[in-house]
Amino acid sequence: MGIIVGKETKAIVQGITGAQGSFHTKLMLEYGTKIVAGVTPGKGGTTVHGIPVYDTVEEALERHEANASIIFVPAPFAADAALEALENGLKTVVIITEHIPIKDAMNVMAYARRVGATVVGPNTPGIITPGECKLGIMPAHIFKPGIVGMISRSGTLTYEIAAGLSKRQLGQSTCVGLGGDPIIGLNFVDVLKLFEKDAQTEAVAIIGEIGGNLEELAAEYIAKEKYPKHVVAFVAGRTAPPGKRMGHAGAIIMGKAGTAESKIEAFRKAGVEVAEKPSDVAFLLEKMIKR
Amino acid sequence: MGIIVGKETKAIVQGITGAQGSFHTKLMLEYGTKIVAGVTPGKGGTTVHGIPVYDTVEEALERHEANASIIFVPAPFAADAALEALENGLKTVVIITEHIPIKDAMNVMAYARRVGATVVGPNTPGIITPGECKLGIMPAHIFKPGIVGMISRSGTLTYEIAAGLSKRQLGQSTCVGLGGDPIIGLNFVDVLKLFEKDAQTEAVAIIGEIGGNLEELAAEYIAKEKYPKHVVAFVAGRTAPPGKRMGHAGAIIMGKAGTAESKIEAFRKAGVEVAEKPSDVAFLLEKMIKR
Amino acid sequence: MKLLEYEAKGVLAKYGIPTPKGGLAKNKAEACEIAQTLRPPLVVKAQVPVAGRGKAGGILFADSVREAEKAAEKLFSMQIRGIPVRSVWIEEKVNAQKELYFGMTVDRLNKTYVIIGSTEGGMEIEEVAEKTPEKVLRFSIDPLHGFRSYHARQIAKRMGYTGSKLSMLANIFHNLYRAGVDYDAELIEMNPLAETFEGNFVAVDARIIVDDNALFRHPEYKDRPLEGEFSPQEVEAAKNDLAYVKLDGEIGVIGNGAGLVMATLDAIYLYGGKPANFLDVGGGAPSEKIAAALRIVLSDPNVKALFINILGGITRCDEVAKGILQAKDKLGIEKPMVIRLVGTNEEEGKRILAEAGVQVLDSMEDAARQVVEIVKRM
Amino acid sequence: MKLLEYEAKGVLAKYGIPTPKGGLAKNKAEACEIAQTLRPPLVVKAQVPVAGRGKAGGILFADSVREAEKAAEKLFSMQIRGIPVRSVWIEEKVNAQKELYFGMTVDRLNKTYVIIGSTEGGMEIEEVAEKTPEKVLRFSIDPLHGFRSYHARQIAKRMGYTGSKLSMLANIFHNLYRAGVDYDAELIEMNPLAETFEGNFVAVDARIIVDDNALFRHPEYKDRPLEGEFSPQEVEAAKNDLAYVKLDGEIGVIGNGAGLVMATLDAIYLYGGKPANFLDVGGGAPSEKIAAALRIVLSDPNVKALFINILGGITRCDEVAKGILQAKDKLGIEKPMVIRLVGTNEEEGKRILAEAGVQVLDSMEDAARQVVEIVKRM
Repeated sequence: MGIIVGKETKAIVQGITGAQGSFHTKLMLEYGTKIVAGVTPGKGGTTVHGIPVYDTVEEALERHEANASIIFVPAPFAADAALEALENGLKTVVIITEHIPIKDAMNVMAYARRVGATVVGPNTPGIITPGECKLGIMPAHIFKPGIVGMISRSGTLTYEIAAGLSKRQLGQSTCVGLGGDPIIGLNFVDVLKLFEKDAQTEAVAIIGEIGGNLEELAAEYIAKEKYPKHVVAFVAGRTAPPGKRMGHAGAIIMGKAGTAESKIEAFRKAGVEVAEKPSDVAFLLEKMIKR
Repeated sequence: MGIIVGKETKAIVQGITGAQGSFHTKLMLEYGTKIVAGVTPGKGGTTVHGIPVYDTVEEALERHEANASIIFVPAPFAADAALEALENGLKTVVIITEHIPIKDAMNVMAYARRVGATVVGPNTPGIITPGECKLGIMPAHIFKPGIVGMISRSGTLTYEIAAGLSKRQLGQSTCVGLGGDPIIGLNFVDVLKLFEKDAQTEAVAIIGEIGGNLEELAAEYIAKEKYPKHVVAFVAGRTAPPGKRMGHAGAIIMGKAGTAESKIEAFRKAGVEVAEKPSDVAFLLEKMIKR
Repeated sequence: MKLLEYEAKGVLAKYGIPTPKGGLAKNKAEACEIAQTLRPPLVVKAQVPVAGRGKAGGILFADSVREAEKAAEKLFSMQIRGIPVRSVWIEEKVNAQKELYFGMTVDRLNKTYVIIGSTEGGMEIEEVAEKTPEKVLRFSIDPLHGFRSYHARQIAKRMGYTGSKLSMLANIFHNLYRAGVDYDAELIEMNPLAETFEGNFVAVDARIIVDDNALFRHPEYKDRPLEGEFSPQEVEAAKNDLAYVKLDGEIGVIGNGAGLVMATLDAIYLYGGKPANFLDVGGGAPSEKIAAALRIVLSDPNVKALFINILGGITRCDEVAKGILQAKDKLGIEKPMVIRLVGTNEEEGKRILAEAGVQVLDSMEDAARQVVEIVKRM
Repeated sequence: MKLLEYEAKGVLAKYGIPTPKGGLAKNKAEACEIAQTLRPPLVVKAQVPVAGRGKAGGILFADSVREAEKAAEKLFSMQIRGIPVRSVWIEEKVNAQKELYFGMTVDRLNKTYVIIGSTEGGMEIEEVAEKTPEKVLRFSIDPLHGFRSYHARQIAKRMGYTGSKLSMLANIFHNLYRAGVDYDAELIEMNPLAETFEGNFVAVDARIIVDDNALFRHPEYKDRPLEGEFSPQEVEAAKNDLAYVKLDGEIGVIGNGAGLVMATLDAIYLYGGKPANFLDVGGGAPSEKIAAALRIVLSDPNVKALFINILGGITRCDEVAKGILQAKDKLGIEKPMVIRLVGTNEEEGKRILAEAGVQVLDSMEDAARQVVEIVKRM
């Protein structure tokens, strides 16, 4: 079954006529994702890979049934696009766009909370339930249907680890890219809760990185709730010097909070095995599951 | 019993140290209103007529139990004071202040709606349940406990008509001053609904004036709901020329909507008797009740 | 406070909304100078704060600089609805293939701003709303969420636009909203907003009414001279913080509370009289303010008799009585006065007036009847 | 983007927050001129975008104009944490009876702005928070409701103030919030905010970090020269839209995706090596960008060997291969390169590199081990 997206997902693509939006619409369609409409202001009436384009979400939803949106709109306008999706009742919104101002992202999250919707991202590769639905930009061939739920703050590193899981025939139930920004919608705990209830998911891989304290909170949750599924964590940036930004706006370390050590220690305290290298994640999970 | 305010009302006074706030706190206390605290930023630690003054509503409510606020804060700061009361959980807020900018008033009303609170005013003489509680600036001696619920958009005219009701021994259950501004909290229909459920109220006097369409909507409600109590209406401004402001910012006529004729016609259509002169209100109600 | 057309257009331009190229002239020479910088055909428009200026002859067309100069001259010699023309706005005429309406005002019932749009612009939007309500779009703005750019696009879409025109129009809509909020507008509108043959949009006429109560946030308008729209009495009343409206009868009216004063006017009509004005002294007026009110009302030569109707709540009857006597002493009032005085400190007030030989009544209706009769007998 | 102290104080002053009287000097002569307009004692502060400037000797005190001149001279000859001092800010010293902290930053977990206040200002707020958490107040701001003036008063109250000081302080708090929101601040703080013996409040030091992603809303900072805080490689990388961070090892690292590159650095350490840099080419980099990345990394003289780690998703391996060859041709790279290349168009990429005689590995961990061994053998 997987979580958040699946066979029942019917999505619109906001920013469908841009280079990224158009390219990934094609790939998502090829993967079997149900894309019902696109939205680009000023481009209503055209089509992209056979998908009709509208000027507003309102109009798209008058003509098509949808329950999700994926956003490729440029950063200055992306937050507004997300609000448009939320206000028009879409309950799952995946924001691919990076470089969205923090203030704008905070507004989106506050509004999502108010209407009870799920936001994934921004600055995320998206979310994939292999074999069912891909709402994102990840290279699909890496992912195989399987039993490991993945939650990650980084893109390529996820592919690295997902490839390892696929190679060992563990596969993935759903892989959720939380996004690399300081302000993101879903966090580790939110997704852990969803995987807890998902029958397909037998184990969870957490791929964290320096900055913030979402990993620490995940560890705390796992310990407190005696999380009933296998969990392995990997934390990138253990050798990153403090005070330096490592690409992701989110990956900035302030004082001791948010260092890799702090996160790794938190996971170990919670009884979560921590992989030293990316390839160890699949290795450790395989051992646990076979045991 | 009356509505909105009564023996159970425990109020704070925001702007208690100002000339108006202090003066009317005294009169309210003399009337028997339970005033538990005052708030004026920067004046915390002082007292006004024996009532302790605090810098913030938060602090006042840490020390005292209250469920209502009456606001005498100057116009530029009054909306913020109302938000402070609402955010701190007070469910009845009476705004005496006049000249509050429309935009600020709209924000207050939107926030009140969000938290499910009742706002009376702004630019209102307030609300009185004779013999129980006066949260306002009306001359108390005019009002007597009785059976007529009064709803009015104007101050002195209300006193004029209330005096008539008191003289004829009808008295008032509660008298609600809606306020003379374009944007007000409670309107006629809201209060009609409350009077409908109030056992003490046997009849309702509606005192309207030109501008807006709140009277028309009241008439519509009365007709649609077959309102079960006697109602008499009076509408001020039937001879006011269109396009001229008559003192109340609210009393501006645009086109045909909002004229006295439109309102009077609406009441008549709804089967509501309309008084020609202020003194007729008590006269007509007495006739109805005796019948 | 109503902004004049040129001021409103200045605000719109500041928010990036296209307006016709033009300039303001305060005399014939300036008009000629400005016209020379523009490309005919031109429009010359009287800058007066009244609606229906066009029908009253306040908008003239000119095919040349010479004609524009003449048009300006003509306007400068005119009064429009009683208001002398002190300045004209000269601008390049816009050829519209379509005229839209777009504005924002206050929705009292919803307690929000409401956007109003129509593809039938150019005339009074009230008429359009009455005759073809389906052609008027309304959109309520949640004060806690605002009017977002996608709301603007939704409206442009519903008005039948698509493609780049949709984007242009939505931008203009969104900017008008921003201007309206920033300027605390009770009303802000473009009518018509012209769609040109070249496919652009231009605000050909604009109106902004700024919320008087928000003027403390707009100090730029604080010392704006009150344009001709107000009578000398109204200007004087504003200075004394009194609400005064000039009417065309002969009974001067003073009362406390807008509702009560309106009811007083109604009562005068009911008994066959005609009020000369509306004057509300407000709540708790001291004697000086009462005296000022009498001075203002009596300065209207049409006033034959005076009706003072006070129901003292916050207002104290003794202060009212003192104010009346002050005015009587200073102005040497000879016109008949009917006074109704009840409420707070009523006894004291009545005593003061009785000592000065002034009579007082208890019922406003009796008083109204009496003052009407006095005037009829004159 | 970090604003310098004088810029941050300029922002605060614009929002009505009191700051000490002072001026900016770019050389000794200017310093003398400014000092003459001020009343000693004075403070002379190096304008460098680093924290802990005081401890590093970047803040000097002067009792006279002459001393201020000397202090400025001394600072101009200094480097603070490797950054040369190009300007100094000279201001009147504030005598504080108490030093407060007040700031606003982003609460990632709550997804809101958070206000932080403390009566223990003057030092690093992190230390206060660690040692005496009860002395640090936090207040989360609902983005849909904002930080209202009464919230500011609540905080001033909780900090123990009352009366007119409460009002003054609340005003400053509210204005700081407004400045932070308007300037898209990731962090805005006054530390210390001094309470003077006269009972006033003055922001003695101020920091603002503007959200880089919001700079499109702040064109005034668009062409701000990158101050000494960045290495030549970092400046060059920023121009090419590459994320580069200088480190102190000898293995140059290039990869796609911040997480992957960080994991690559970790792997190098794990096998006993030390990376010379972090460089993320981002997603979907064309060959030119790859070539630019090689050029930047190799311009660091400390680099002894290169490790390129690409997992192609949006990024195409053939483009990467072409970029590597372009750089190789142009720069005549002689340093050893270890390349890991898998993913989209992997075959084509490998073929291109194989033809040029460049070897490619499949596992990032094998590759990391190999590059560490190469450097160890050098």
